[in-house]
Amino acid sequence: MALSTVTDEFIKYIKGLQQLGEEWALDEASEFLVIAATLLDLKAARLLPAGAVEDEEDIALLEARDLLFARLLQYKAFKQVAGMMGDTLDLEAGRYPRQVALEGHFAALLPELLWRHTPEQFARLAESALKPKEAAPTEVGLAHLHGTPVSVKEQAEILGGRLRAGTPLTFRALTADAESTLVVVARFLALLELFRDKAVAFEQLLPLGDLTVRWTAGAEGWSSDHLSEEYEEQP
Amino acid sequence: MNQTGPGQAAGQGEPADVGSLPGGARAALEAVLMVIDQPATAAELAAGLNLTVDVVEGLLADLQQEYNGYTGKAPDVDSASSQGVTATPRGFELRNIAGGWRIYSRAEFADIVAGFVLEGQTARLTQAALETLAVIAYRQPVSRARVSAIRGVNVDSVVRTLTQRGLIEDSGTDPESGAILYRTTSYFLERMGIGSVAELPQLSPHLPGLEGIEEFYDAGRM
Amino acid sequence: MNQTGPGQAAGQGEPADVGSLPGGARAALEAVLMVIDQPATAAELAAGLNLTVDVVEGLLADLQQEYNGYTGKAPDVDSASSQGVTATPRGFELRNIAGGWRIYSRAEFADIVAGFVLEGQTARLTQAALETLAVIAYRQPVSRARVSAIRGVNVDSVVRTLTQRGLIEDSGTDPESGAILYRTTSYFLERMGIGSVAELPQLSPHLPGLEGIEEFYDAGRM
Repeated sequence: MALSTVTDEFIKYIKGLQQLGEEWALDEASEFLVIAATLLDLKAARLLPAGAVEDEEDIALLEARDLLFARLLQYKAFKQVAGMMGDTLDLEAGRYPRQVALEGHFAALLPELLWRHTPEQFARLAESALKPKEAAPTEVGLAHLHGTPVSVKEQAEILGGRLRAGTPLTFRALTADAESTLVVVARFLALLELFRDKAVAFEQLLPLGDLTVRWTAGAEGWSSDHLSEEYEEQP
Repeated sequence: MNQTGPGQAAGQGEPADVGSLPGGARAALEAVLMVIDQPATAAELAAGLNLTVDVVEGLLADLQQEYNGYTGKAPDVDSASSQGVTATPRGFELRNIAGGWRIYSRAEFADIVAGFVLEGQTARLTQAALETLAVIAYRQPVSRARVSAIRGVNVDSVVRTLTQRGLIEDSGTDPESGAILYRTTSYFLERMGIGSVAELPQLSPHLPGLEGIEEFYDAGRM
Repeated sequence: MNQTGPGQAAGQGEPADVGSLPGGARAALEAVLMVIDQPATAAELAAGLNLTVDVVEGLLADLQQEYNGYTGKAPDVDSASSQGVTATPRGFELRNIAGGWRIYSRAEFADIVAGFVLEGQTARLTQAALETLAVIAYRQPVSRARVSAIRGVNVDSVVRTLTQRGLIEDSGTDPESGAILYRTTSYFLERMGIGSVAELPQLSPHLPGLEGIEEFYDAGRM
């Protein structure tokens, strides 16, 4: 996009605000400067030979930042029009439409109603109308692409069962039977929870070496009921 | 505009001073008469406008005459000077029926109005109307908001059609929310060929009753 | 439907000649405006009155001005001579909203009228609902997932409420994702007092090309 177009429009907009005596014009202006600087930064980075930019990662970062700003700006714009719409709706709510019942002599002229429903048909109609509606899908379901949901709590119970015996086990051994990465992740999270509850201790002799897990809570000292609720909510 | 913003709408403490508004008390009275569905008595109008009944009765008589064309004066012209000037009547008239005042379309235009009303009218209820009627029949007395919640769409115009068709009627207001409650009429029973709503076929017991519906739907209400 | 006279629909032979009645076509139009319960287009009114759309549009504009007090003339006074005389406005106004004409009480009298009109009082929308409505209004037709992405929160229950309130509606499904798309309704236009979504205020001018952002979005979607 041409930056000058945006800038020109923006300066016009800011001038308009200042004429109206809007105090937040300065806020808007500084915010715009930040965004413009970011965009310029990115543009410059793309134009210059590779030497000027450290590496691809920098560009990716800049793009991520740009995207974030763009999103914030868009959200802000919608917030702003939402406020205007709210004011309009309030103002319009003060105008009441004339929507009175049809005068009796006109209502009497309406053609006789055709009615073909038996009470049974009518009841079926009521059943379908009263049945709670399933929430309509927002997207094509992706459920079939995933395995069944994995519960951290469940995995914690499995780990507890294996470790309670007393023998320390490595993380590798504890996840050897995991049927998917999701299960590995869940077991890892479960271990963190267990660690927090002081039910297990970790030992790692070398960086990136095997992680050994030892049960420290005693045979009956821990139950999965302690597990934090946050894992039970589906996102 | 005037001091009290229209956005503040209903339920504000101070009664507005109708005299200070553009068009004054006469225009305020017109505003009310134009949108009320049920005829209102002079006393009711006076209370709402914060005027005496005498003043309101005077204004009502003035407006009635003006709509009938007995005076062609603009509302702000001194009334004494132009009283009696005859102009053409308006297309509407202010009528006092059984003590209540309401604006109606002028009787002379009944043929034209009837034609307009009948244009596009069908003898059949739409699916939306049928479903709304079914919900009201099985969950009466019920408010429009509740029916909207069950059907998932706004049912205002459909409820008006059903009322106009004589299939449902107003059965008082909900003591809590103040919303108008609707029930089916005896004409509905007649059309269904049954003696009372108790004769409607039983629905599956698994369907949510009104209480269940409240829980099911109100969670998402704002 | 233009040529068929309203009288015929009512089952009478001759279409009524609106010009021959007291008050003429203007009063006949007023009479019809008194009984409509939803906005009527100039074409619908013209068909019902057996007049051309042009004539009806002229009459509507006249009435609108007259109700607003731009001319205090009586309907039969020669229009050229008194045009522009300013009188006080009437208590009601004629507005063209969402493509249709309808009579409303004037906003200045909101406080007074509200006391008489219980129904139709709608609760104000929450901030969340307003923002969701704004996104849908400017991006329609749009899926809930897209609105969620812009607002950064789940909008399912808010969308349900907006649908129940009749402000938005289902407009089919996205051919690619199968997601339901939403758009605003004509009731929304009515509540906003505008003729079409094109009349919505512009989004902030400093918003850099929204089209670009859409692309970003699709890339960054979950």
